[in-house]
Amino acid sequence: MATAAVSPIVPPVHAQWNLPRRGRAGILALILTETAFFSIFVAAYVFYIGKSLSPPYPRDVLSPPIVNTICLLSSSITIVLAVRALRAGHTRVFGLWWLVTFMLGLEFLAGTAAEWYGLIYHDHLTISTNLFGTTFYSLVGLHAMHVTIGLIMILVVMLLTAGGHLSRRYAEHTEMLSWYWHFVDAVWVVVFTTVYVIGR
Amino acid sequence: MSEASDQSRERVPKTVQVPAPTAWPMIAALGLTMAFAGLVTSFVVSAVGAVLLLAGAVGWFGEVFPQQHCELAEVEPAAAPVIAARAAAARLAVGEQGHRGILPLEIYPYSAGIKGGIAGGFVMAGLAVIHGVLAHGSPWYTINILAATAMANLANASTAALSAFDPQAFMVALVIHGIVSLLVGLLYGVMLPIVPRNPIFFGGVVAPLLWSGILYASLKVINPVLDARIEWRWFVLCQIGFGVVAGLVVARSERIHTFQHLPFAMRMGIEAPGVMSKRERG
Amino acid sequence: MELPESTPRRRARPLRCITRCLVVIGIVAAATCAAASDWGMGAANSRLAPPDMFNPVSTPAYDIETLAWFAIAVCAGIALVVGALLAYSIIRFRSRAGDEEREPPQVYGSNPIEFAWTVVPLLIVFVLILTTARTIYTVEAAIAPPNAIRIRVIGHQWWWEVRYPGLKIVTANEIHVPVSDPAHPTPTFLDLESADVAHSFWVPRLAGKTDVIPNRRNTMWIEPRRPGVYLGQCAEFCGTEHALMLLRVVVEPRAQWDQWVAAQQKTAAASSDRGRRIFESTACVNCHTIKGTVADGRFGPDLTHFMSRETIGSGAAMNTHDNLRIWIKDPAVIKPGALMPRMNLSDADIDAVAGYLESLH
Amino acid sequence: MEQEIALSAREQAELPLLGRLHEWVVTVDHKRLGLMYIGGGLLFFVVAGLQAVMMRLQLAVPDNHLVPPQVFNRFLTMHGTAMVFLVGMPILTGYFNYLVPLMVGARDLAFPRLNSFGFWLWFFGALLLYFSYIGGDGLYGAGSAPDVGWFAYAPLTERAFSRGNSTDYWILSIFLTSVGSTATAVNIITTAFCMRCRGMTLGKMPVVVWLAVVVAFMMLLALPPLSAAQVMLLLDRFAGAHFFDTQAGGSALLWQHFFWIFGHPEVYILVIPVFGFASEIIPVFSRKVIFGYQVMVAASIAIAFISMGVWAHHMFAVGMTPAGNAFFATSTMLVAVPTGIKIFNWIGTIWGGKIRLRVPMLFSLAFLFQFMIAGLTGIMLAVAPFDWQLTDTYFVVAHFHYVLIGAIVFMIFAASYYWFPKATGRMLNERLGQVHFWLFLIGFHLTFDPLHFAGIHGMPRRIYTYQPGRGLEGLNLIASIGAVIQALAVLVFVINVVYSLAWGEEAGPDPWDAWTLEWSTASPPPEYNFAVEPEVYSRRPLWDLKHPDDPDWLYE
Repeated sequence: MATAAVSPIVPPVHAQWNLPRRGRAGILALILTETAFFSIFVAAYVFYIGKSLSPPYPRDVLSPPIVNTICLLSSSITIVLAVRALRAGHTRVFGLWWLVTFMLGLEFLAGTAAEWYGLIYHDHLTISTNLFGTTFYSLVGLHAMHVTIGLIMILVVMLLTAGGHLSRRYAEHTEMLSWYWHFVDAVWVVVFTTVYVIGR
Repeated sequence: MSEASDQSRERVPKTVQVPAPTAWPMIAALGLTMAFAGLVTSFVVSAVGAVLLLAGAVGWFGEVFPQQHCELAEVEPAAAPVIAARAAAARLAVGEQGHRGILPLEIYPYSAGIKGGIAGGFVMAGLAVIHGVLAHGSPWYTINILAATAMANLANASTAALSAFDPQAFMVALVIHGIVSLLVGLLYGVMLPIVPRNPIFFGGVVAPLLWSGILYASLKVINPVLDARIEWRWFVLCQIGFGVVAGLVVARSERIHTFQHLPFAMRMGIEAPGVMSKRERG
Repeated sequence: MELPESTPRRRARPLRCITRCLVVIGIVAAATCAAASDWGMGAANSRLAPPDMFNPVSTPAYDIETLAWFAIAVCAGIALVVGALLAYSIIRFRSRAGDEEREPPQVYGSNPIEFAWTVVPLLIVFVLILTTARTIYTVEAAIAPPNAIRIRVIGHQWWWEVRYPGLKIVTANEIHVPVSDPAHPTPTFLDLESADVAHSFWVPRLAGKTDVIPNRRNTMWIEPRRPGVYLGQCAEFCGTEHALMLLRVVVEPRAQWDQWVAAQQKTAAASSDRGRRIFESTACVNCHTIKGTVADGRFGPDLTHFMSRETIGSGAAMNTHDNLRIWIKDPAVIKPGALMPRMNLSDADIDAVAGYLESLH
Repeated sequence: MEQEIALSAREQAELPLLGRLHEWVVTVDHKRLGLMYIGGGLLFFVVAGLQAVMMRLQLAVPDNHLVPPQVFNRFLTMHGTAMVFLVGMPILTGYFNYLVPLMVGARDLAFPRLNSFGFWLWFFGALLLYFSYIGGDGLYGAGSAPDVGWFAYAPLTERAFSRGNSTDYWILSIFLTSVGSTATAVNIITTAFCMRCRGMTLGKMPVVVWLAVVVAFMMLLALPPLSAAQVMLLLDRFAGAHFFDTQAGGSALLWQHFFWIFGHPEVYILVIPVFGFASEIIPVFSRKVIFGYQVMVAASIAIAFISMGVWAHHMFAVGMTPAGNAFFATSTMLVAVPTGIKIFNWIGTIWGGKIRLRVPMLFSLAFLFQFMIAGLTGIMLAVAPFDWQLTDTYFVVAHFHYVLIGAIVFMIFAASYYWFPKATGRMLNERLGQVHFWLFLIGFHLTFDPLHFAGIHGMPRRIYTYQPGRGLEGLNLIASIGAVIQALAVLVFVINVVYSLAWGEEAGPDPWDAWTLEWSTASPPPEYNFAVEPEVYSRRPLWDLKHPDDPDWLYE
């Protein structure tokens, strides 16, 4: 019964007060903005499919990098296993899976480098050759750059693990890093579909 | 003063942790800028920028790892307590006890407006089609003319062409008629309770005449085809047909309480911490 | 710059400051006016009606005008109602003496009224959308009749190349079209292309603007009902001299237009004087074409019938002897940044070249 | 959070100048960074404003030779770019920086160091833009500042037409400031979702915070398209790519699409924050709660959503299909509906209140009128055939200055008068404020009302001169006089700030008798904001404290 102006009214007590963790919200926001960034490059790629004025054309020089793709996608699984191990407190297991993740990512980069070497020196396709070269190198290169950044961060964590600085309380941080890595993988699925399936 | 804040006054700490000042983010930003600026100046600038960026990143990392770098700030004597410049607040006299001015208390449900719009729309369409049949022997005549509001290719069509069935024009007319009927019905649903007396007279006669008057002034632009061929008696009749039927449907539906004095979350059926009040009602 | 910021000493007194500003502006304006010359364009423009979109003479412009007035009427109506409501509530509910003790009733909202002021704008917007869509189709989806005049307009940094493909005419900056009799319409359809950057073709009294974009062909049409000269200009920023990329459309009765066509189809008079020799032996020929001579450049305007145009420099100056001399000597005097270089000719040579150009009717 | 060093920094006042400067440079405090954003923004506001005054002086009379075309084109580009990226964005993010933690009862933003990084990135990026005036190979003695217009349409920006580095400066500096803004956006979202004090559910956040979240999301989605397009252009210019190179089959229109996918939401990124300010100031000075809180928030979210799908209304004249034009005309007109709701709700807030006509309220009321006019001219521009005539003319210039000055700058001034006492502990002088308001109002209308008619009379935008005899002389002269009066008004404001900082009336914690949390702490707030984390029960926690017998939480 709330008869006004008679007695002060006691406000309700807040039973529990749970808010999302900062790291998660931050990394999700970052992923959102990166998604917008990539979608513009994908849009440009799709827009220019088949609009090159001169050879080489994608169907002549591109072949799907199956091994690379398998490596990158499986690294998403290994990083999950690593984080799970760290949550359980098994630092050594974590280090092992983390190393595997790093190697798989490195393989992907090496594979891309090999592909580019072939395109440049064998097929004479550079960024300035035609619209295909322009969009191909920028889209795939942008993704490779993100893989590189991810690998550098993974490497830092690996060094910290080796130095014994990493423990269970950083499980949250490594998980955030793994979210970024999943994002890079998801982008690769889109890039792969655009470049090697639709665009060929 | 609430109980909770009484307690909190006793809990005032002497110091508070705040993040420690650091220049590393600034150095990283300077490095990144210089790395970019090298493109338009000189390679050296880029190189220096890259070094600064690296240094900034490492230093920054040191600020947050293994632990966030904080310092303690002394708490100042409490600021002046919050007091109101105006102690009293006027209230609206209406409404139930404790109600503070969300009006009106009772409205027709929105579904009444939608129903009214649909019913009125059917009646209006029926009248218009009857007019088409009587005047030009074709039910499609009025439909095509309505579609000409949005379709340029009907601008110079002959009467014969307007009397023929045109699927595209039919779809366009359907969309136009449907959207306008629903919107006007919804408007009736919320506006009629506000009208002081005799909502049927307002909804059935005043509003259609007002609407026809506005159209009379602007029809040449909105729909030149209709303007050239219009028969105002039938036109107004259709409008009134809509108004009366929609008004009747709305007015016959039961009024409901708005429940706007309840918390939003409660009205939405959402449970949210801190929203539910413990106020006893009754 | 003599900005007035530095003046106020004690307190900013609005009136005194305003008068001071006016004085400063006046001085600046007077000083710059004295130095300026309009190359005869002011007088020429004053003889023509201003390029006002609400004074249309061509079918698409009429269509646009009708719709525009409708939109303006709707918006003005809304402005009046909402503005009056706002003004009333400010005056009615302003704080008065004795109001300081009590807070007014706190009203949280009202769903029905908020609903109403959502639905009413929706209805207005819906009607506007319908009429807009119809006009878009009327103007944009018009089909060219077989007797339509076809013109290719090519935008260059900072002039217009005009080609009549069926008639084998090439001219620049001044477009001649026949007037269209509503009984026997002869609309003119324009294909718009660009040689370099994006421009926009705009003659307000004839039609809305259409962008001129490289690597793309846009079309638009006009159907002028009254003879006259209609001013237009480039409306998309295209570099240094965007401001002086002007345009004139000369609408003539059919017979007069036929005469113009016949005159343009002739090759230039084959004079062989000194001016022509200088013209042909300098870099002029790299950019300009004069039919019947070795000059066949495409970077600059075709000069075959140079004297049939009223202006030079894409409408920057009247085509008079004095202006022409100044232009040949140094185009940057009239149009700073113009791509035509200074030719470094002696005064005598300039006279000869000007004389030659003035013989090209 | 664990402490390492206990270092008290209370002796700031006694520090020498250099030491105090150092304090500001290394700070990670959201209030200081916010003030630095606002201060930096105001600095560039003056610079870019003076460039505008120079342009108006050049256009005061026909065939004027005061400013050569090359210099004029740099002015127009730098004015536009600076006003959007170096003035509007930083001032508004500065306000969010300052207000969001205080309003949600937090001690700082979620990532204080990232905040500092974002600010400095913006600051150095801004310096880089103006460095172009002295940095590049100076043509015509005016440096190599960008001269391609603020939307930098391709292919004018390609190497073939824009030699030297002027366009590169534009790309690089705007890219950097965009990255900085993205950092701020991440911070604001995280703070609003993860740092709210006890009891502040999402439905109880102040409108300003809600709109800060909406704007932050828009920044995350709208800035990347610009950054991506700039990377492409950079690749074109430095690596020989062909994204916008029309000679190699590239598309000029693609740039326009990408730019406006950014550019149109950008307008709302600038204007939605001032909706927030208005939704805070108008209730306080009408002494009433905001009318229809949920609807206000929902309308803003609706505007944000719709604004992502209207970009091509900047491109009605590029020769889209009729269906495309009709679609974008429709989506654009739909924006009018939620916008109208907001205006009506503000009127609903005023209705039945007791309006105190102090300077912040004066600016807010002018904002209401001007924003309404701007919205209505916006509807005219959305009518695609009308837009074929109006686009790229001074009508458009007048329209968007009605939004950018008539709405945004007016509300920024309102917010400055409103929150200045909180940030500094002193009130801005009321009488100087009145002079500022009326001068600015008169100057604004003198400048931009006639320009609508100049556009209708066929005056395209971005022209450095116009010929006499085309009916433009009078309109332009009036507009130029108005521009000078506006400059004068800004000068009065600067004087007011300087004067009030030194001799202004003491404010106390709550000078306006307001209701949100920032007024419950001292003015200026201590470094830690709140000694004890506050606990709230309604959208107006201070109302609850002031009226314990009649609290808000009973009704929300």
